[in-house]
Amino acid sequence: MIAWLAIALLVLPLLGILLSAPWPQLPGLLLAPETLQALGLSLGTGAISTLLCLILGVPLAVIMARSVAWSVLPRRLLRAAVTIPLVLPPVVGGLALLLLLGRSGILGRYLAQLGITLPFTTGAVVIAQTFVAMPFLVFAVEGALRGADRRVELAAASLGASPFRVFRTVTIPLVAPGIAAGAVLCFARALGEFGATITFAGSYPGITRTLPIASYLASQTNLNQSIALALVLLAVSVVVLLSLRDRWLPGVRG
Amino acid sequence: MIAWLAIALLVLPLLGILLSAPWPQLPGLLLAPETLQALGLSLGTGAISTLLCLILGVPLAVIMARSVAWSVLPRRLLRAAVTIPLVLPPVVGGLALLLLLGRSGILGRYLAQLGITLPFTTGAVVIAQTFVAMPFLVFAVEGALRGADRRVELAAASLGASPFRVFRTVTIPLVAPGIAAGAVLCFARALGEFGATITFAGSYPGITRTLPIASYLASQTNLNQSIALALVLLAVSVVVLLSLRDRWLPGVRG
Amino acid sequence: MSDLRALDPPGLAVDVTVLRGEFVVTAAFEVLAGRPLALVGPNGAGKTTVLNALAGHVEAERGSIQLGRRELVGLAPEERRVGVVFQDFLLFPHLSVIDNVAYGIRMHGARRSVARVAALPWLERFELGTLAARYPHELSGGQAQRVALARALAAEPDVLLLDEPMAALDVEIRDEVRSQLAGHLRDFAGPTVIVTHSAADVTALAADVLVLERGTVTQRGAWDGLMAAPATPYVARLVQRRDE
Amino acid sequence: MSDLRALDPPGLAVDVTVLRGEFVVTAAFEVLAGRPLALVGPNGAGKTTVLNALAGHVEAERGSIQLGRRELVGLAPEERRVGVVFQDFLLFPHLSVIDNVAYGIRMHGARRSVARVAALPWLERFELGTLAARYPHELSGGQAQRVALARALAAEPDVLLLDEPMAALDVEIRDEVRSQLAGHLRDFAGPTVIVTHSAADVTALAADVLVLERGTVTQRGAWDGLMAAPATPYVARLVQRRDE
Amino acid sequence: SGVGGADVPSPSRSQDALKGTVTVLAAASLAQVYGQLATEFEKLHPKVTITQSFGGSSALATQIVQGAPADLFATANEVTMKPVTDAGLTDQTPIVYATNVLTLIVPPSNPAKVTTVGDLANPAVKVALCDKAVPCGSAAVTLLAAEHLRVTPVTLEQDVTAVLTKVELDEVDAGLVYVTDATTAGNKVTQIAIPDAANVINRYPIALLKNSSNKAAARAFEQFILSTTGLAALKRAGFGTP
Ligand SMILES: Nc1ncnc2c1ncn2[C@@H]1O[C@H](COP(=O)(O)OP(=O)(O)OP(=O)(O)O)[C@@H](O)[C@H]1O
Ligand SMILES: Nc1ncnc2c1ncn2[C@@H]1O[C@H](COP(=O)(O)OP(=O)(O)OP(=O)(O)O)[C@@H](O)[C@H]1O
Ligand SMILES: [Mg+2]
Ligand SMILES: [Mg+2]
Repeated sequence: MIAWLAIALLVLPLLGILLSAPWPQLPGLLLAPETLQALGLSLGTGAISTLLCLILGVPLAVIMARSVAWSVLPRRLLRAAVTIPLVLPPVVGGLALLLLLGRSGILGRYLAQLGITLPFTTGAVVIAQTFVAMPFLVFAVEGALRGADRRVELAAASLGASPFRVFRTVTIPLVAPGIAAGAVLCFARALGEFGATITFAGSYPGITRTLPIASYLASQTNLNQSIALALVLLAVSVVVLLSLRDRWLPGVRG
Repeated sequence: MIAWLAIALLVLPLLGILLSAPWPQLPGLLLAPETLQALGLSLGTGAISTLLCLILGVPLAVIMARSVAWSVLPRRLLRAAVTIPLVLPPVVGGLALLLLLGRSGILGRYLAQLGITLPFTTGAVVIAQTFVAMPFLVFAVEGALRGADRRVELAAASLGASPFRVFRTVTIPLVAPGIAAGAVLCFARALGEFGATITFAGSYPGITRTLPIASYLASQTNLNQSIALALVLLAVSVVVLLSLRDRWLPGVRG
Repeated sequence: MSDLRALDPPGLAVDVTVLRGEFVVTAAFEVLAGRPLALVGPNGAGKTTVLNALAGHVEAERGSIQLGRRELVGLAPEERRVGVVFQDFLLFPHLSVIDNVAYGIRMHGARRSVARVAALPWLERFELGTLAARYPHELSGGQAQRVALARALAAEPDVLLLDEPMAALDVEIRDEVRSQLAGHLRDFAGPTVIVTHSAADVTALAADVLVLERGTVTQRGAWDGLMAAPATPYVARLVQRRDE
Repeated sequence: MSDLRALDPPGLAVDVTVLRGEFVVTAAFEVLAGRPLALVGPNGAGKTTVLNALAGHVEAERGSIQLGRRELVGLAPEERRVGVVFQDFLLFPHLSVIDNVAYGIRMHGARRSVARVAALPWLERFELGTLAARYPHELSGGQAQRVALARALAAEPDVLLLDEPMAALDVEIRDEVRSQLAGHLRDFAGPTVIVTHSAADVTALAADVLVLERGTVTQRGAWDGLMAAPATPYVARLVQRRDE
Repeated sequence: SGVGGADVPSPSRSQDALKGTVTVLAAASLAQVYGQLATEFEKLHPKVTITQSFGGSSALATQIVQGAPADLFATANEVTMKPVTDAGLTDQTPIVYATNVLTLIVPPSNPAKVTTVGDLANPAVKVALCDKAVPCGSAAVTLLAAEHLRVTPVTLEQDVTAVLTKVELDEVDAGLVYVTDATTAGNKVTQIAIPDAANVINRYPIALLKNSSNKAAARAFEQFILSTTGLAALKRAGFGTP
């Protein structure tokens, strides 16, 4: 009953958008080179960001899940640190990245001496997306890890498995649904990311102009076109979600 | 090792902001009436949104966790529906809410006839925040539910507990860490919410201007002030996170 | 059959087919109130599966389960008033020992404090008195099993289903629990089914025996009957009572 | 002691204090290779706790565990080469029966296919041949326990720790497994500790007996010695062998 | 149409010395006009690629100060250009080439029957304005002050597009936006002109950047925007001339 209210809150707004979308123009818009370019960029950077979140986030989640043994303050600080990108308005997050990695930023100035400039490159898009999406992965995986039975890991160790081997052959498979759920959230958040990206990476077509940014720019002149681009984004992610195999996803037990 | 890299990515950008923050002005800015007003509004709406997410989202999470028995398509559609607010750029999400609940929106026009107008009210802020934050709660709780042992629930039923009683006395306590984790994510997301709020609710001091909106507006004239406001937001959420009791939070096993 | 139904307290008349994966169990039997039934059989014969069907934890594929005149098939577990001791205990991990035992009492409407007081004698009965405040993960195997037993009995169900309820108990406590249980079953008004691998349990607790092998009933009757003419090698081995 | 250390294969010399919550276990004993030790005692005496300390799953509060000249205290579980059958099995839920059994073999470097082939005889030995492709949640209690046993033995550890390894087995299979195990232990080069509540298991499998009560060793020696002079009521009851 | 105005020579391809990429950072409100002009310019100079990044003027200024690689910078007002000139990052004094004024817009149905700016003071009229932190908002404040109007808006938006959206969707009865924005919105809103005397003029500057790596082509594109072709395009979009 209540759940239907929740679904209504999630789905009905979409209805508003669908009804006012410029359907006749949609195919043309979808196939316009700029749209495809932005879409490709969004999917590519989204995928790489998700991968980065997995590589960086899973170990962090493990540390968090194991932090029970720590004293209170460091444990809570760690938790607070992971929450930072969630609380920071994305635009401020982008600014923070710029102040850190920009050409005259804290780290950026040293990178610049090495000839590396990150802002306004596709790499910057990936960094911005990874920054904002990381907490999703970490919290999802951490939750799964805390739910998993540590004693099964001890059983594996007693059969001769090294800690890394235990992690790879027991821990990871046990929390696979959690990791998958986290990756989906991560990918979705990266796809929708706008504020941090436009601030840190700018909006250069083909390089940093992802679909949400294209949608924003379109809104400056033509609301309908902006909506249409958002629909493309939505459609793509729904297709991705629908085509993923169930067992790797939230909503289905192993 | 890798986890440290992840922590660096999360925390270092903050350093950039902290170093460039206008520390001497900070106390005055923090205590300025507009700041306190925006802060109060942010905390209040964030708390109410989190509560709404809990009330609406937990039952939805239960349905999702139990959807294993459904056929493939409805199950996947449900999952896709929950992901909508994540993928939709927040501004488009706000637009969608306007098209639905605005005074000439699909539902809004009937509400208007009843004398209810939502946009530009504090209620609209809550709705926008609930919309964008809901998926966090749902996915976190769903993950926890799938990890929980259903057979313990059967044991409770055989002791005479009605389904609702089982839910209240067994299921909820078993997934409490997941619910707490979801609520934290939810609250954090609601606190940082900007795009959907400004689009659906507008920005008027004391009524709809939350801290992220104040921070954004400040950025147009005075970057330092904008950063300072973001820091206030961050400080508040860190304080909230640090003061919450551990056992209700991710990072600690019951 | 009609006799059984008219009895007060009512007996249990079972005739079901239950599936678990590709495994099929078909069993028809009766359990009279006051005459506990021992359900025995090799590992994987389907004993736990039958209990699950009686408790409503798995759907019976076909058939009926009648408690007196009441049909249980189709009823939800909480409507069956069937108490179960699970083979793997399934204690509530978030509740202390006393609250585990008090759970079923509270479901009858008792307040928490009242239920706790009512749970205490059950803890004493199974030598759990000193463990009241412990949580399940702080118990040894045998202690957890006794909590499971106390929890099921304290709920005062109409039917009792015990799945190897003493497998983890030490020799001394087992004697103690067995006699406690025998005493309880003498007073207990409803039908009882005990799954066990122990001949001692059968003789001490059960009036009738049902042998299940590979999902089929291979023999039934009183222990003496089984001793006199074991129908299968399994039964022959069971009644030897060599040391089990 | 020096004799024990020089032995080849080496024996186990244990002298530890282990805490679990407020519960304290202190035990000093030796296990000679080829002379399996039965660790018996009432529920909650600390038997599982001692095994956990030997396996490195809990830290010993003080003391030493020497396998030959090798000190195990301080070593990680995977460095101890100690095989454990857990009281509650702890099978890998994401692996099939054969992959559960093959797990330890793969840790010795065998490829998956090779390890599976090597695991097959273990499945046969414990009558699990037909269940190779099943997952743990598709097993009955007794089947799961045999998988746990096969998994521990197949890994060919230096030390074997068995925590009530036959509690869930039916009478027939129990005989079978007991004699399989007895045969295995005859050939097994390392020290073995078996926790059990069954006098039959003690006499069939163990050369020596250690009685643990409330965290303290109350008697030790051969079965005949215990029979002749039981030191506590518990031992007296155990050696009666009435039917357990 | 309109390509090749008098002061823009159309060199034959072989003579064209211009090549490479020109990176333009421009205010989001310029996206449409600049987009058109870039396409036309690329037709004239096939070896040149114009890459444009649009965003909020002040955010773009921050990006330039933080080292964004760009050749040309065009903002929506002079205030937002200032941090860049202050930092000494411009190669020239910024050139003001276009202006914008506010206009009053109402939904086509005009539910509150608004006819003049004065009606905004009516408490029954729901008004959306920009916040005073952004140029359109400060312009609105000045305008309303000059008209001696006390207006209580229901919302103070973060940019002019947001005000436009709310009028387009009929969520407010009236709003103050730039003429250019009202022009792009076409018939989705009704414009009500505001007397010139009271109106505040907003000036659009453009500047070459010191760190430009392709000054020749960048200057050529700047000239193209300032050419009759460019100015005509701006005029069509509703911009005025300074
Ligand atoms: N998903 C499944 N697919 C196929 N067979 C299954 C599945 N789940 C369980 N089984 C089989 O069902 C049979 C009955 O299991 P059950 O747990 O009822 O046995 P049991 O008589 O209680 O045995 P035990 O004495 O070992 O507890 C077993 O042989 C088991 O392997
Ligand atoms: N967290 C804890 N706090 C206090 N006591 C504990 C805790 N955890 C376990 N214990 C106690 O430690 C004792 C030893 O437990 P252990 O599991 O070793 O017993 P055991 O000899 O294996 O018994 P069983 O035969 O029942 O398996 C038990 O009395 C148990 O109640
Ligand atoms: Mg069973
Ligand atoms: Mg034990």
